[in-house]
Order: sequence, then C-alpha cells, then structure tokens
Amino acid sequence: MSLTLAATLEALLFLSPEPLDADALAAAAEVEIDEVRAALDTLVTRYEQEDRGLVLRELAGGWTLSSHPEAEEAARNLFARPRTPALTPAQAETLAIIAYLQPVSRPEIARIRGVNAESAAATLLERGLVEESGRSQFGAVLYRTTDLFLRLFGLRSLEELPPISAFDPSPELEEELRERLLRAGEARVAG
Amino acid sequence: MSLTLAATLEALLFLSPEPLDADALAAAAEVEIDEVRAALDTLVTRYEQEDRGLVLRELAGGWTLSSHPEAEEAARNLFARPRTPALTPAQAETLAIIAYLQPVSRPEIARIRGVNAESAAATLLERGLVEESGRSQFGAVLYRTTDLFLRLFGLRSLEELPPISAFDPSPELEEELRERLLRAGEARVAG
Amino acid sequence: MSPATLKRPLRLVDLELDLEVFNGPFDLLLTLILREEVDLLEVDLADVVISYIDHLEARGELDLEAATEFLVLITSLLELKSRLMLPGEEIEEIELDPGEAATELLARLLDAHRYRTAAEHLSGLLREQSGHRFRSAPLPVSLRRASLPEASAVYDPGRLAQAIGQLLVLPPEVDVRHIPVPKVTVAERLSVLRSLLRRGAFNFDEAVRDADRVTVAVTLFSLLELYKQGELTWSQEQPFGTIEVRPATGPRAESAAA
Repeated sequence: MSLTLAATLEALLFLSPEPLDADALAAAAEVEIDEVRAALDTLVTRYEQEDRGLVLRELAGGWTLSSHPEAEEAARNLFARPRTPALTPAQAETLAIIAYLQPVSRPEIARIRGVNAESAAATLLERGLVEESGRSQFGAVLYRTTDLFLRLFGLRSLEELPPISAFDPSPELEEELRERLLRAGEARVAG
Repeated sequence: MSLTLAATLEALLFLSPEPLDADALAAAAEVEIDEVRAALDTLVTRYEQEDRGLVLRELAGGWTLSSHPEAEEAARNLFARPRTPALTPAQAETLAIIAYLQPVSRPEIARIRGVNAESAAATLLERGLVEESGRSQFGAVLYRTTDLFLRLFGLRSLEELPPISAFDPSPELEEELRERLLRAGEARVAG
Repeated sequence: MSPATLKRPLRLVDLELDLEVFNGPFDLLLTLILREEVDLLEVDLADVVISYIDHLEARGELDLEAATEFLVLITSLLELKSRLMLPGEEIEEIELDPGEAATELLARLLDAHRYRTAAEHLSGLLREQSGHRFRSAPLPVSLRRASLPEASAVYDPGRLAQAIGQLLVLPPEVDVRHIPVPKVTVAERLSVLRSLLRRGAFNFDEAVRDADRVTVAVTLFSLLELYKQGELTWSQEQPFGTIEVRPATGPRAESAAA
C-alpha cells in the first residue's frame, strides 16, 4: 500500500468505535510497535499544529479521535442534543461509588447513599457507563465501570482518578461532626 | 470560536455518520453557504495533497468523510478478525436462558435474571448469536439462537445442549424449567 | 476541585420529635440512643420518618444536604435496630456500645460525604469533556461479527448449563426460627372438642381456657367443622356472649358417631 503509516493509522482510528491500543494498531498495519508509537507521535503533533477540527488523545487504554471542543457549538446546532447529557446528583453519586469500589453490589451502593440506587443504576447501565460484573456471594448483581466511562470522562485509566482520600472531609469538619453526634444533645439538655 | 471554518466543517463531517449537504453545514456553523463552499474546496485540496488517511467526497446526499481505500487491508486485519470476545457473566446468563427456553421474550429474561437484560441482549444480537423470532402474544420480541451460535459453541443442534441434570438431579420438562427459573428469579429479587 | 466543596458543612436535620418514648429534637434522640439512655429497640423509627416528612411538608422546601444526612442516619439506625432484633452470631459483636455506634454512624456520614464530593468531581470531568464528541458510525455488518462459514467452536457449551444451574438456585430462606411459631393443629382441637362432647353440653370458654389466640382461632374453626359434619350444635345469645355447645341429636349425629 502506498499510504504512509501515519495515514493508515488515521484511517483505522477514524473507523474504530473504540479506542485502539498501539499493539492492535501494529498488528493491523503489520509493523513493529515502535513504528506505530512514532507515527502516533507524528499524528498528535500534526493535529495540534495544523488547522484541524479533530483531536487525537490516549483514553481508556487506547488511542481515539474526537471532535475539537471548539467545534462544539456548531456540533450542537447540527446534532441537537449533546451526546453526553449531564448526570443527575443521584446518578453521579452512584457512579462515583461504583468507580471507587468496583465491583460493588446495589445493596452496598444503597447502604452508602442511604437510599435506593435502582433507577440511577439502571440509567448508568443504559448509558453504558457501568456494566454488570458477575454476582456477589449473596446473588446480588455486581457493577463495574466501562471503557466508555473512561472515554467520556477523559481518563486514560482508573488510576487517573484522584484517590478517594482526596475527598475526605477536613479534620475540623470531622471533629465537628463527631462532637455533634455525641454532645449536641447534652448541650440541649443543659440549656 | 477560534477554529477556522474548514476545521469546524472537518469536525462536523467526522461526527456525522450520514452525508451532510452545504446548507446543513452552513446552518450549523452559522455562516453563509458561499463561505461553506469555499471552505469545503480548501478541505478537498488538503485531503488530496496532504498525507491523510481519510477521503472527503461529495456523494448524492452531500459531503462525507470515509477512510482511504488503501487502508482497507489494515482495516480488514483489525475489524474482520472473528468477533468472538469472551462472554461476560451477564451475556452468558442471557444466552443460556435464550438457548434453553427459546423462543423467550425479553421481559421473561429480565424476570429470571432479576435485572434488566437489555444491553446483554443487544450485544448478543449484534454478534449474531441470537436473533428475533416473532412476537409473544403480549407483543414482546421473542429471541432464539442462530446457526452461528451452534457453530461457535461446537453444537450440531440444540439437542446437544448440555443437560442441566448436573445442576438439578430431577429430570425436568421444559415447562417446569421455565417455571422454576421464573420462581427463582423472583425469589432473588424479593430477597 | 474547589476547596469550597470540601469545607461545605455537614448538617444534621433540625427536626422536633414527639414520640412515645421520646420528646425533643432529632439530634438529641441520636445522642441519647448512642449513650444508651434511650433503648433503640423501643424507638419507633417509622414515626421518626413520618415526623420528618411532616416537617418537610411544613417547611415547603427540601434542603437536599440535610435530607441526605437524615437518610444516611435513619438507614443506619434501622440497620442497627434490625441487627439488635435478630439473634445470631452477630449479636455479641453489636452490643450497642455508645462509642462504637457513634463511630459507625460517623463513618457512614463521612463516607456519604466523601462519595458526594467525588460525584461532584466526576460531574466536573464530564462537563470539561462535553466538547469532545466521538464518532459513532457503525462498521459494515461484515466487519462486525464472525462469518458463519469460518466460525469454529470457541465457546464452551458447559458455560451455558452452568449459568442455567446458577439461575435455578433458590436463595437461602430467611431464618425465622427465633420467632416462636405456635403449633396447633385442627386434628388436636377436634379431639379436644369431641372429648368434651362425650361429657355432654359445655361452653366454648371451657374448650379454650388459658389458650393463646391461635389456639382459640383453630378451636373455633374445629367447632364449625364439627357443626358442618353434624356432630354438634351451638348457640350464642348475644355478641361476645357465652357459646353453648351441645351434642347434636338426629340422624346426622348418628351417622357421624357410627
């Protein structure tokens, strides 16, 4: 074939609905993986420097093309509703619990949230952000996040999520809450 | 937005699975149609002269991007491999229910599993392992397995499906199997 | 993420309760439960929930933050209470030690708070990414599935039988052995009534002296059964009055006795 490797890779990335890793690209183009890596570098540089409407990024464990964010306004005019509508707070909470604790069952999610997670989990499943991952010892369906989740949230892998401890309430807040739990009542009794 | 019109049009053409005519592009980019025509000319020239894996063409319905014909061999390597990834637990459960009870409706599958089977069923359909087989008296789509299913499981006919006696010593009539699966599914949901 | 989201206060719901065992604000109740000054087993949590719903209706607005804290606390209390009610190996572990219970409630609240903040972080990521759209055009069908002529056996049929077997398993029944189930059968009560009948007339109270409610019900059922079979007749002068029972006379009684 007379196409350069970079052009061939561009064609494959255009066709693929999923991110493609360097191994898969090398096997498809029948070249060494180092050549693929060099060609991907070339492509990334070109997309950044030339007058293009596409962006090439490494997401969800592979390489994928997307439209340039600055074309979003025109895209919204053309395609009406956004591909990725915002999450409701219940959906976002359920997704966060699944993302950090996966695989995790629906009863566990409900336990943390204090409320049922059924409808939020159903929506996340339907949107392909989470998927089933077997059953717990008690027969409850377990959930985990999908590659689509990583892709839509701009993550290369789950490791890119901040550790859950990053969301710890401040020590002062924790102390304040402890005080309230044990002593707020006493103050009222005294007062 | 700071993208050039040509880049914006490239993004729109990339996103659209269908051809787009100049009117639609002009409306989306909120510019005059003459500007769109000029930008399309620029894009065509660039696609022809630069090192690209994509082709921009005007078809009957409008403008469309496609992969370069010379990348076809690599695309075949990538996509035409047998598409038989391992079945997820949800897919295996759904496929087993269809295999043993066929024809079976989606609501019945959901009742037996205790959770929705939509996404698993869609994947099985997409992979050609199951197909639709008319509708139930209540109007629900019925599923059955395909010849490709038999081939991929190394079965000459459905008679060769492994007996379930290994899991259940009493020989079961088909109706009883269905009843018992539904009962167990409902007990799991209730529990 | 902004520091503001981390500093956001956690609020306990400001709720006045008027319950059988307790009168006062919700957080005081919580404190008293944790200090074991109020027995959780005696608190009707449904009433707490109802009070909370009334409280919401009265205010006409929903403070989501406070509502979430309330839900986390009330579900934790429910779980603690149900564990206290159910005997089992777990019982020793959860003597409701005030310190431990408070630690558990606190851990729940902090966890809920943590995941809510994580959720805001994720929503932020999604918003940042919303300008990046991906192409979703289907591949030609021929590229999407294995072709029939070239397909070979790659899956194990045993997997299907195993999946069906798993789905056939009924979940373990909830253990209710600790709930005393009075065992009284119709046959037993029939023989009690028949032995009284052999002595002549009697009143129903004699047949059920010191018996529990289930026994009374089964005895009454047995009485009606014997009446239906023609072995006895009965009369009651007024509602809740004494039920007089007599052996039946007549051909049906003869045949029943035969």
